Amino acid sequence: MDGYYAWMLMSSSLVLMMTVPALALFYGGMSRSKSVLNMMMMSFTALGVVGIVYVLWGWSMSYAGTNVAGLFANPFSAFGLKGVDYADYVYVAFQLTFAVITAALISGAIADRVKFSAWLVFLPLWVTLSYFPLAHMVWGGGFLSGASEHGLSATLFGFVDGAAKVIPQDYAGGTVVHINAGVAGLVLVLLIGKRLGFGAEPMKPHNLTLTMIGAGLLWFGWFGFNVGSIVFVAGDGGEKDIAQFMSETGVTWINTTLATCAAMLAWLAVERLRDGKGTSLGAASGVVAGLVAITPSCGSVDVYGALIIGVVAGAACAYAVGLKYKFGYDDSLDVVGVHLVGGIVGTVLIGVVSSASAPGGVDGLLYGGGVKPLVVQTLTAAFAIAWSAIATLIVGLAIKYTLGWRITEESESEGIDFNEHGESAYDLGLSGGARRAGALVGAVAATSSSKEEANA
Amino acid sequence: MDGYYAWMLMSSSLVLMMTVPALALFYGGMSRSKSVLNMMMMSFTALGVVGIVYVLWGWSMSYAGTNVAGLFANPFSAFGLKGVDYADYVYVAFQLTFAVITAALISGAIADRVKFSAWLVFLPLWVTLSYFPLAHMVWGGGFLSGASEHGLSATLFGFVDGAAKVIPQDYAGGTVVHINAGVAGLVLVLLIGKRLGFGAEPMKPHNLTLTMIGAGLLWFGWFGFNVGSIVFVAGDGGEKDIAQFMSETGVTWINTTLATCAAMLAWLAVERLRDGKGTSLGAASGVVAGLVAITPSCGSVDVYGALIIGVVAGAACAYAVGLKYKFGYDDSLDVVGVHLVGGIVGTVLIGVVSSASAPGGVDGLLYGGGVKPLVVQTLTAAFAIAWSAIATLIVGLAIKYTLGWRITEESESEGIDFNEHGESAYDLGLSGGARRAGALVGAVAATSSSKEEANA
Amino acid sequence: MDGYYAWMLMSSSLVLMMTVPALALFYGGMSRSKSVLNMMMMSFTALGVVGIVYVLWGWSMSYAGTNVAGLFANPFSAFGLKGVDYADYVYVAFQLTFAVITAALISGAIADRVKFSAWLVFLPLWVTLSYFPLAHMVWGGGFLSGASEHGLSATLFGFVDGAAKVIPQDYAGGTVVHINAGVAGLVLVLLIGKRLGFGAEPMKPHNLTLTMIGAGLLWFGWFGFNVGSIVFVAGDGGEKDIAQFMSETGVTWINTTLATCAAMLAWLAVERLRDGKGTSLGAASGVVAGLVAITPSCGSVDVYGALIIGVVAGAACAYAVGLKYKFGYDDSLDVVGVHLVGGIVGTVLIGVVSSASAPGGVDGLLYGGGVKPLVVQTLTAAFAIAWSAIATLIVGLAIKYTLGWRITEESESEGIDFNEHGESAYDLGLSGGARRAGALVGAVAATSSSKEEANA
Amino acid sequence: MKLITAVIKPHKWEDVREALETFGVTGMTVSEVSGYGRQKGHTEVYRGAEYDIALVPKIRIEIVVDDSDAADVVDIVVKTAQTGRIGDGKVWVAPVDSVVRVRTGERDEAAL
Amino acid sequence: MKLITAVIKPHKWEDVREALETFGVTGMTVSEVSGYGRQKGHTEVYRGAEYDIALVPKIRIEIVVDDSDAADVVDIVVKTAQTGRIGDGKVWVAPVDSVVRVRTGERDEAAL
Amino acid sequence: MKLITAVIKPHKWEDVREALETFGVTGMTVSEVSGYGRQKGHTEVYRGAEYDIALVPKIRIEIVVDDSDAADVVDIVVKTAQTGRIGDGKVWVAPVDSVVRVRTGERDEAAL
Ligand SMILES: Nc1ncnc2c1ncn2[C@@H]1O[C@H](COP(=O)(O)OP(=O)(O)O)[C@@H](O)[C@H]1O
Ligand SMILES: Nc1ncnc2c1ncn2[C@@H]1O[C@H](COP(=O)(O)OP(=O)(O)O)[C@@H](O)[C@H]1O
Ligand SMILES: Nc1ncnc2c1ncn2[C@@H]1O[C@H](COP(=O)(O)OP(=O)(O)O)[C@@H](O)[C@H]1O
Repeated sequence: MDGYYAWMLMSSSLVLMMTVPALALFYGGMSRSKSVLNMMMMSFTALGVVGIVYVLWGWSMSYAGTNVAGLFANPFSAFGLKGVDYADYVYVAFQLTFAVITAALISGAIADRVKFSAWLVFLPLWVTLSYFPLAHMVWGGGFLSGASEHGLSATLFGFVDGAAKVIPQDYAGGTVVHINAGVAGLVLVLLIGKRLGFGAEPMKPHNLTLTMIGAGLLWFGWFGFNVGSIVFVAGDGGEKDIAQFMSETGVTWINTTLATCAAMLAWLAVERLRDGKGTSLGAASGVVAGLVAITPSCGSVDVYGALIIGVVAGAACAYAVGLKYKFGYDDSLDVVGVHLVGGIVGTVLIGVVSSASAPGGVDGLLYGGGVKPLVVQTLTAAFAIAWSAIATLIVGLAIKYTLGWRITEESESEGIDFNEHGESAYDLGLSGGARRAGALVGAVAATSSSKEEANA
Repeated sequence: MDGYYAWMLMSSSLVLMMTVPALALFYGGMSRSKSVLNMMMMSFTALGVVGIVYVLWGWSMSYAGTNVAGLFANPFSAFGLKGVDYADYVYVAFQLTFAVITAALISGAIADRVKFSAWLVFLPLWVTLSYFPLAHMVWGGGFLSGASEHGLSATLFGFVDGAAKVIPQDYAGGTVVHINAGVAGLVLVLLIGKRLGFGAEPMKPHNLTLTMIGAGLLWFGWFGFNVGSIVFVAGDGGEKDIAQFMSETGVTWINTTLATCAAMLAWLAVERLRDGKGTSLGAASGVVAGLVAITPSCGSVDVYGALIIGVVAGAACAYAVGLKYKFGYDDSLDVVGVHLVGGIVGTVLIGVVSSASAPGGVDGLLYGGGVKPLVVQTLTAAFAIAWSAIATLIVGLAIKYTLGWRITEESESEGIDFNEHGESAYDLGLSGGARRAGALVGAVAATSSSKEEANA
Repeated sequence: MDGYYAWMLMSSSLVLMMTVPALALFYGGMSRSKSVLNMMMMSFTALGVVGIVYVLWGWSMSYAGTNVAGLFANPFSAFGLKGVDYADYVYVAFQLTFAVITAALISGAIADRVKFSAWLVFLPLWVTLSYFPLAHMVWGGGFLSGASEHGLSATLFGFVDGAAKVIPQDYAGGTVVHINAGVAGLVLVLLIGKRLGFGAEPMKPHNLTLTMIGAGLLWFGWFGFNVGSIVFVAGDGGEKDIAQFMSETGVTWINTTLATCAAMLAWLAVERLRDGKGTSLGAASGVVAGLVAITPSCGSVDVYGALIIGVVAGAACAYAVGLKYKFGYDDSLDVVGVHLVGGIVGTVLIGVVSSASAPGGVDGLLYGGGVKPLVVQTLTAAFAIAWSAIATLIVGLAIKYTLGWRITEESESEGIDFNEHGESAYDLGLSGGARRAGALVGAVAATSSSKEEANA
Repeated sequence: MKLITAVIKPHKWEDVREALETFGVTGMTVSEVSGYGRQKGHTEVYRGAEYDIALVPKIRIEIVVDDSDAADVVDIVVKTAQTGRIGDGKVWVAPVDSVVRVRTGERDEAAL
Repeated sequence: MKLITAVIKPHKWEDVREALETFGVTGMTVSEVSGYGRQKGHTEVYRGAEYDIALVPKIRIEIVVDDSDAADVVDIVVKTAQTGRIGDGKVWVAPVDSVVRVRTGERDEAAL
Repeated sequence: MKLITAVIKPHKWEDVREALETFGVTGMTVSEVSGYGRQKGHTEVYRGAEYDIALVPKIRIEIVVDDSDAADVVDIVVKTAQTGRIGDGKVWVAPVDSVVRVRTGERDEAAL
């Protein structure tokens, strides 16, 4: 199994790369030139903060600790990876990167207007209240998993020899990652309010080439995300596991790619029909929508199932991103429209197009599996939405009434990069900075005579 | 072999990354700021369309179907991967990414002037008529492979125990990918015509940093492309295969790197001698030229062979990119100059510098292997050129006289990004978009009072 | 072990990617818009030149040749990989990428002012006199390794059954790579002098998004750098090695991530306290500082050790980058402040926080290992500093009094991109280049009538 | 003819444009400029080096108008661009001998 | 002395420059600006949000000339920049008291 | 009132600003422009295609001043921006009827 192990090392690295720099680029390019750095910083610090928190108590609270009411595990039993076998560190690594990107995804909803300090405080609180518990419930044998006798599905449809009759399916994180991030984004937007001039001033992407790089690197990294999420049946690292590794991963790779291709084209088609032209932002958005939707289902559908999920997700999200203008919530970079909607589409459609012929699949509605899988998938999604909403509300309100979320109106209209980070992203003038020129103030004395010495 | 398998998962992901975002960046940076998005979109949609087509009938038509006259396989026998073993999905994945990038490479020749719709129609037709057949002929046991009794080489020099006496060599796609794309580019350019102002107006790269990122990521991805292209002698996944994997791949990695380094320096040297200065675009171009030329030969040469191929390719391409001005064909981003010329150099030079000491090599001219290998390599290249030219001509003409290829002259001089995609790539003004400001028209009503509510 | 082997293929590719494009981007973004291309070219050509030199005599001089006084190995015995087993090529590949990035790192210190030709001459000389010997001393069983009976540590504290009593620790290159590059940068800066207007004119980063991409990709690549640096105890590719691979790498991955997260936050904290605001450049710099410091120690500390090293490195470097203004040396992109300081912090702290509980660690001061490890680590660093300084001085002076290092003052103030490469990085005007417009001079005749023919 | 040059705060541009449109100004030429004045710029710190950014982004508008409209146009710009905070900008009026519409060659009043 | 300011379509810049060079204009100052006028801008749609881009890219040329040359220079610009399509731009002429060549301190005629 | 327009070499901007500040100029408007004149641009070569870059980057400064200050300001700019090498730039002076401070509506002298 050292081949599988090598793949896990690679997958963990790939998923870390999804947050930094991929997501930072995807979001940064869509923001305005006066706030791109703040946008990127939210992804960088999500990695900085959650990376540490995860090792301290995240792993313990998700997988290692003793189960508390099926909702989360004891955060202290494996605090700082106490007692965790070195051979399991790679799984800590892999799971760590998931927690990181989930938190980072949220930042897109609250672009341009949030105190950097508020974000830094939000991160550890949110992953602790929302992410770690949901990870435990879905993947840690908790309330939303098929392994728990008192779990949602078991309670509904029974439990036989150690597993729920109808196993809830979330291969790589439709609920834990995307629905969770999407809901959190929505709740924060409602708490924090709109950007100045939302809906009135132009707020177009300032650099679509960055967004395209980001989308491409996200796709690349997503192979680690989805294909790396294989769980072994035997689990003893023997022949059977190797055989499973050497076939299931091929399927998840292909499904991931197919759904993403389909979603890209579907989004472009919607734009063509609605707006007359397919855009590059649309292609990039479609890519992400497809990746999101296939995340929970990549192991449980065949090629046609993947195509269907991709098409539906691409089209649905392409429409969904318009809703914020209708209802007037400023989900700035469409975390709701893409991750919440895409996550729901992927999670629920499993109940319809999942196929027993796929490595990790049971027959869905379409394959005569009846309505039960659909019910389980839907209720699982619903529960995840509720949990995430409440957890985020608690954290969000706590910050709102202590630190406060918003920067001042002046700062916001001048640009958050200046005011929260004291920087500007670009200085492209060929006159070498003259346009935004300024004298160097700090510690100059010692070097004032530099011109003379230059060739010393 | 799960280690090899893990490498194939990685290689497939790397090669996909070569098209999106690497090639999109490499090309995008070289185009003008008014057409960068369209350029990138051609790579993105190449992945979107060909990715799906490949799974539907591409794999079947290349490898899985029953052979038709050694030219292609039955596209329907394994339609939608019907009957394909899950354990083989990884090979589908790997091959899929090759088809995608080959199609995407073509877009560089026809930058700035082609209807987006025409490109979307071109993609599936071209891969079906040109790529899948050539892949079958060269790698699918078809007419250009050493395994076919009625193949080119067998016919010329005989066939003994299951293989042509002189085995045609194309390790990773000199003919199928680079010559194929280069010829297609040339044919389309001649059909479609020049950009307005070609040779008169300045058409310099608008953002060389993108081109440098692209070149770097292409190099990175190319390790998947070349090193992943290993074919096993035993093929039973046993000791011998593992041993081959654990030695041959080291050689292809080193050869890929050496040739690329050499080509980069050779291109810079030519520029220094001819123009007085070595440029960054030259370095980036040399990198790609070297990667192209070593693609067919990375398994069949030793370190000196790799250096020779790199130097020749770098220098040859550096001169070749100037030809379009002499002969007046607007191969906008030098698909001909780099991929056709580089592909020929690499494919033909094998006949000279290939060495039996290399894992996959037979002795070439230089190593006393006589002229036969050279003849086989040359004729193989020639046949590939002819096939690709005819196939592209058919598709190109069909589109020319139906949809039509060109956008209007106004659109072209105004910029294809505006006119085909309704976007502009950059809005860098620190005044947050004011420079190209505009009122938000769509669905604003509901949010017009946003300023007041901002802090609600 | 083919899984481990697959990981080494991947690691080699990752580390190559660190130089091109990651480092090129990280440095390029920090330079001014009139010198970004030159900056990137220094990384590209470091790969081009050192890549070839390494295969010719670098490997031989570091590992393959017969030992000369423990300082370096015979460069000719394995010239051009003569006699090197194909199965070992992957190690050549991996080590090659280390030599490349070490040389490339130096370029940051001498930005904006150095003749491109001087850089091209510097590269092969410097790696030959400084890098290859140090690699031999530390990793090739030479004077600074624990395997040498006459080595530094053995001489000090004795040598029992084939190993020094106190084994010097440098897991992935704190001395060979970072201290080495940092010292070289400092020496060159002192030889070459300051940029015109250093300390007086503004020299702010021209495009921080590039720097952020670079930092992110460096992090990604660094997993290959650190995690790929595992050395096996048994070394026979048997069960024990596999077991070591499947546990030690998880630890190095986690430690690498933890230290980097901690350093990022530490740097931001220093900025917040000192300057009032945490910056994106600070986050990116902290990331690199953390990666540098954990490089030598990633295998010899536990999670708390990694956190300590990260925090110290982040804070120390954040202060160190200010020193150049105090002392008036123009270490333009802080190679000294980040790589020399970070490398020393990481190398020396091993003596304090290293723990026997870690896979590759012995107990340091903090774990009752006494002061000896600290002494060994410190003296090793000191020796590396001395060697690098002398070697660089020799090469630097040789070039200064032959070719000369500096471009003319006019060229420098106008911009090195124009004057050394004849290019400008950006042409973003939506008017398609008009702003910096110019008539196309070269070989136009044949195409002057292009407008008419455009639709031919 | 008069040439009215207005230097205003970027986020005021939209309002000004609308106001002028309503008044009947059919054309203007706009550019991104940097302003230096009482309104102080920012301080940026890069790796410990502090930069005093003296310049602040402004929008510069040029409008050629009939002598008769000059006063009104100036008032409109001043009224709509005003925030009352330092840095609101300046508007100046200068004489123009003649203006031509490139498309038609029409001159002066007819060219506007 | 007169200052001639011309706002033209970007792709016409090369032709205008050549024409002026031939006429004997030895120098000018050029900037990228945005134009607002009869020529309508584009509509861009980003994720369903439609933006009405009122401004179109233009090139702005400033030429200081002798009173005697003013008329000719204006005519040349108008002739060469003309496409006949809306948005060709404007040219205006304004009085200049004096001009100095920084390098030498020469004034007026001598400074051109 | 006079409008002084100066086109200078970018790396001279800092010096000019300081000099004007010392003299008492409290505000100006600055833009990045391209200059065309005796100073020849560069030649750039991209994949064998040679481009003759006719334009060189310049900084353009606009200063509205009292008639009484005009001469001094021009001299200061000329003195500080001078390198003696071709391409140092031009400074021209034009009449201004009136100037308004947007923030306060103050006019002319009071607006500066
Ligand atoms: N004398 C001047 N000439 C030209 N432009 C000026 C002048 N003084 C100020 N400006 C422009 O007006 C802007 C606002 O001026 P400032 O002094 O900052 O605030 P206020 O006008 O409210 O006193 C400046 O940024 C500059 O662009
Ligand atoms: N009154 C004006 N003052 C200054 N510039 C103007 C004015 N009217 C038009 N322009 C400039 O001239 C350009 C072309 O004018 P427009 O009305 O679009 O077309 P046309 O001049 O052909 O009628 C505009 O984009 C703008 O830059
Ligand atoms: N007639 C002119 N009108 C407007 N600007 C001019 C004129 N002539 C020169 N300039 C500006 O002055 C700059 C320097 O002029 P140039 O002829 O190159 O050098 P010099 O002024 O030293 O002779 C030019 O780049 C251009 O921006």
